Amino acid sequence: MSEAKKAVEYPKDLMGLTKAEYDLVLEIMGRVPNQVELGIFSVMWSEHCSYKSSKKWLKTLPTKAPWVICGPGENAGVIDIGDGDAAIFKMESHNHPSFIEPYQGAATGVGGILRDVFTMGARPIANLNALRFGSPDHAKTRHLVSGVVHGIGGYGNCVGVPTVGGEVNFHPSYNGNILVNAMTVGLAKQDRIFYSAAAGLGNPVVYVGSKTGRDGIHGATMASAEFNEDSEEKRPTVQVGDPFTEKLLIEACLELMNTDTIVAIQDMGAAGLTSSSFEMASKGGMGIVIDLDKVPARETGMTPFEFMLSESQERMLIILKPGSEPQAEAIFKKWELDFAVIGHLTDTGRMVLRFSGEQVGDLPIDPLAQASPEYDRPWVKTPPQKPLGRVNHPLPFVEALGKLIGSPDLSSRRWIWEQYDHLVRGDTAQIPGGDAAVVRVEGHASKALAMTTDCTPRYVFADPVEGGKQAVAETWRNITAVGGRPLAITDNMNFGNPERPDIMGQFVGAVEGIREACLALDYPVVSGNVSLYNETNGKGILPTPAIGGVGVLDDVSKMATLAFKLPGEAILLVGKTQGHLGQSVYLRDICGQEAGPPPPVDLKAEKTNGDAVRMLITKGMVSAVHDCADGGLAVALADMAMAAGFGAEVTLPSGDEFEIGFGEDQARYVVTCPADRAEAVIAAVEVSGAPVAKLGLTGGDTLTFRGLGTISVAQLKAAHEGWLPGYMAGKQ
Amino acid sequence: MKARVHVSLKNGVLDPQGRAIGQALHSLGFGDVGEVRQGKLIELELTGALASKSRPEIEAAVKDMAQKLLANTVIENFSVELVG
Amino acid sequence: MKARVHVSLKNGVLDPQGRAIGQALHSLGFGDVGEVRQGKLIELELTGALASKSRPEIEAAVKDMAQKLLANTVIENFSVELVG
Amino acid sequence: MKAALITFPGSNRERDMRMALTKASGGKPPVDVWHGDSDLPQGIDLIVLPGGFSYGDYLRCGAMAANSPIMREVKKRADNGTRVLAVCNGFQIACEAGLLPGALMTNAGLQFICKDVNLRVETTQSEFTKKYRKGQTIRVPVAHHDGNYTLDADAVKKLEDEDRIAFRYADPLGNVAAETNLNGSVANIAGIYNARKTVLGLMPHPENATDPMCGGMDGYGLFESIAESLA
Ligand SMILES: Nc1ncnc2c1ncn2[C@@H]1O[C@H](COP(=O)(O)OP(=O)(O)O)[C@@H](O)[C@H]1O
Ligand SMILES: [Mg+2]
Repeated sequence: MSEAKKAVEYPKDLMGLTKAEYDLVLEIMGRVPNQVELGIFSVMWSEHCSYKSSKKWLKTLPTKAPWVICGPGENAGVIDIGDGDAAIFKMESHNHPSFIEPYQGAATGVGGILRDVFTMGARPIANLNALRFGSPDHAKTRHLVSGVVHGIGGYGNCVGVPTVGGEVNFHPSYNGNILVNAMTVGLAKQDRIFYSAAAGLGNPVVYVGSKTGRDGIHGATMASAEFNEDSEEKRPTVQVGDPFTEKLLIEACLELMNTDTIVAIQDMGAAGLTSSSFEMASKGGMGIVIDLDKVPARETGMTPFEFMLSESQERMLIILKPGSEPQAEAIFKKWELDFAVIGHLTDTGRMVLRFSGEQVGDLPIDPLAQASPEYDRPWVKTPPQKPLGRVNHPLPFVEALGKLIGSPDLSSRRWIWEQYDHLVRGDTAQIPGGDAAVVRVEGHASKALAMTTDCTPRYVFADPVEGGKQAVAETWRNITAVGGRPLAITDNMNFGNPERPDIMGQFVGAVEGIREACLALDYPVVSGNVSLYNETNGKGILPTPAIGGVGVLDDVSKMATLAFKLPGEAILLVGKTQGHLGQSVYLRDICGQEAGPPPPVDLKAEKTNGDAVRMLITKGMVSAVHDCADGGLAVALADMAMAAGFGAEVTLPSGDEFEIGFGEDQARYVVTCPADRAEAVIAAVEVSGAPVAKLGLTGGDTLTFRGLGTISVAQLKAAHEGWLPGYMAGKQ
Repeated sequence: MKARVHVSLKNGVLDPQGRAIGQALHSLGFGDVGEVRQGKLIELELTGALASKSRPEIEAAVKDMAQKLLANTVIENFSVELVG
Repeated sequence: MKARVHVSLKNGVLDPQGRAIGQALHSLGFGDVGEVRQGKLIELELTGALASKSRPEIEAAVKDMAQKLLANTVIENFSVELVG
Repeated sequence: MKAALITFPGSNRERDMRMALTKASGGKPPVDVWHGDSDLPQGIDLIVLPGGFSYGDYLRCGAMAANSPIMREVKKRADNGTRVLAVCNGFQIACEAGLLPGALMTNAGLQFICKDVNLRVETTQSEFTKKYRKGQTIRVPVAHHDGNYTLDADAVKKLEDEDRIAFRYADPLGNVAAETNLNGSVANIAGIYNARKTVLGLMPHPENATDPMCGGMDGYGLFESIAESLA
């Protein structure tokens, strides 16, 4: 290592920093940094850790409500769900690693988000995953779907956290850059929540979990770089997940959290020891000395650079109360995990690294962690789409429905979720396949959480603001549809290269849409994650701000599901149908056009209609509930029929049948109730100000649209259930 | 003609299975066991036209199979051995 | 001193993994592949007092490990090889 | 009934099992026993090996747990007639430990399967199933990757002759056929008994069907049966 360079001379390898950033490094350090120090700057200032392109905009998101206990800024968001209980949750991306090695990439993604949640004191009770793959006929897609699904299952099943929900889309824009976003929801007592701010001069800094190896050195910078053809060749070291160790780590940490020994705790995520130690010290305004010789190593001959930048999984950093080391160590020994005191806190505000009796690094913490660069990147507003012109309808109505229901985006995801243990812990009240998953809250006879992830990237692409709103509104609607009160969201902002003004414009627009929806629905953002540079050879993905929503059901026995319950019941539609075909699945998959503006989101109508439906559910007035989303009203009815195993006869509201049947107008729900209660239900909905209309009656083996045709429920089901297994078996 | 493909994790890649086996051996009283690594040994029977090709040709074909399917070359190495 | 324990399914025990690999090889165009069997190859580093014992003694110890843990002799065979 | 529930590193359905056992014994929870303990409390009349991924299911499912200290004691108690209920990973452990014959291999489809299945109750001549009707079909979930029960033909015949097959994968009407074979198990076997019918091992999770809100009640009969037998 040559230290004797002149300050103006830039090292050959800037490790991903720009020259301007390197100048800032020199200014902060007052000297030329050594390799370890530069490595630390590089990961800490990577897009992934510093949010340098997105910070300015994220700050505009609403994050407060009386029930928010902890908003963005900690490992995960925390909300009050009553009775002294808190729900803790977050979503995070693992896109690039999953493209390179789908099994391990997805598995370690699940591991990482679990740690973010249990590090705050929560017992993880549910996992969800939002996945985006390339076109089904792209050569890599099948392999990626298989690897990602097996990886998520392999990890989640083993750690014993049920995987209860998620979403999957296919679109050619993800051919070279898939999205794997994982969400974890946990439960804690409000007086037992743990934070990451270090405190207490001299307190021991403790390392627990797995040993450190040379895994994924520079993963954080990789997550912030665009793919090009040779990154596939380079095949950087990927991390291998060890769910068994994670399970032990969860149990050991939760056991430790029951003792009075922890000052602060933080998982080692991206950029491992570097980011965890810097964040803890910085949040607490402390300094820290680390003895790298004490870090448990898996391999011999590891260098300080490797120790600091390793992304080995299943590790945590803890600040203990002085003197409590033996008690803590006993717990980790019991669980057969490594435990090592690797340093202590100081009041210098500096991070000092020692190795083999020498000082190998000395950096000021605050300038590095907090004063990281923040960019106001140039952006242009996404131009509005031209209004949709005349549409030619190539297929008769029911034939189009039969085809749509078995299409890649609308077909059943059963092949995926049956590979996930969605039942372990015995509290899953609504399994995957419904509008939102429902998991009971431990220690309560009747309380449960509802959760979902949603985003419609084609809407966001066509109009980022409306699309951003829609993603939030859809989670709110899905939680409402099972009878939950939506409380808060986490967001996972997946976008292309922010250095391109059009992409930055998508980001800015989506944030604006999310903001408006959160405000209107009283539904704040409590945690999130940003993944930029999702592009290959200069082609960006569809902008994908995936939203994870969480709500509460006070009485789980009132929970609604989407299956028709009995023949002869009335079917009602809540919400207004105008027949908006722009950006609909029907338009894309049946008519071959991705065109027009997306459906506008009327947030007032969302609130009114949703509140009305929730009221019906809580009062036990309805027997089945399902919101209208992709594929519109016709697909919603088909979903309800397939789940029931019997059909219905309906008359569509007046208008063009394709627009009415397949239009994707927002803020709508289909509900059923005993026929003789229909008038009472209609009256109750009207009182709350929501539009409502009667569509018909349930019953029979077919789904019949008066005047348009009939299709058997069996045929719908065969198409719906057949596509994904057939595709994965290589049949399509 | 048979081929054996030995697939093992690359050096430095975490081997959770190996680690757990090592610990289990220790607790069974086999203390003198250091690092444990678990790999796969895939045995293929070769038939048809392939079986009657020259050894280098067969080896190349099996390597191709390993590359394409049997090993995950992002994290695994493989070696090929022809038997009989 | 290292030991290699090769664990394979007994003849007659159906090997679903092997079969799936065979099918996948066929669909990748490798038609000339007959039966495929997948086994495990566990590599153990031997240390301490054990490492300095005689080869037969070491072999016996490793066989004991295989018998007790590494193989399920209801369905699996194993063989031990000492390396180095 | 005085049950002991054994937890290994990596067990993950012990909580589900605890809820079911507690409910069936009128609110009395089972005694929790850690795998590293070498003793079981006195007076235990049911030992339960729960589901999960003991030792990550690394090497072979159940292999490492079968060798843990507590299993020596479990075998001793089982030999003396203490009842054992071994579910999923517990079943794998019991086979590895020699408490039950056979082995559980990877599912024929090579995938993890989590879903409700129909089980035909093959015998009610057992303390675990006396509340069911012979031939009755119950709907209970499975959640496993390695549930492919393997045993040679002669041994299967012996199980049949001795009325030791507990459950088979069936259709909703109780028909047992190739199409209802979930995972490749020999003779569609989902669960078996030891010779004295004091040990029951099964892959499905009756404990996840003991609550009307979460999974239904079809599995509860098993817990009621054993609780009543041991009352
Ligand atoms: N899009 C976003 N919206 C709101 N908060 C965000 C967003 N992205 C990141 N955050 C918050 O910023 C903090 C740092 O995020 P991150 O580095 O991903 O967390 P971790 O280090 O725990 O993985 C977290 O509190 C996270 O909730
Ligand atoms: Mg929905």
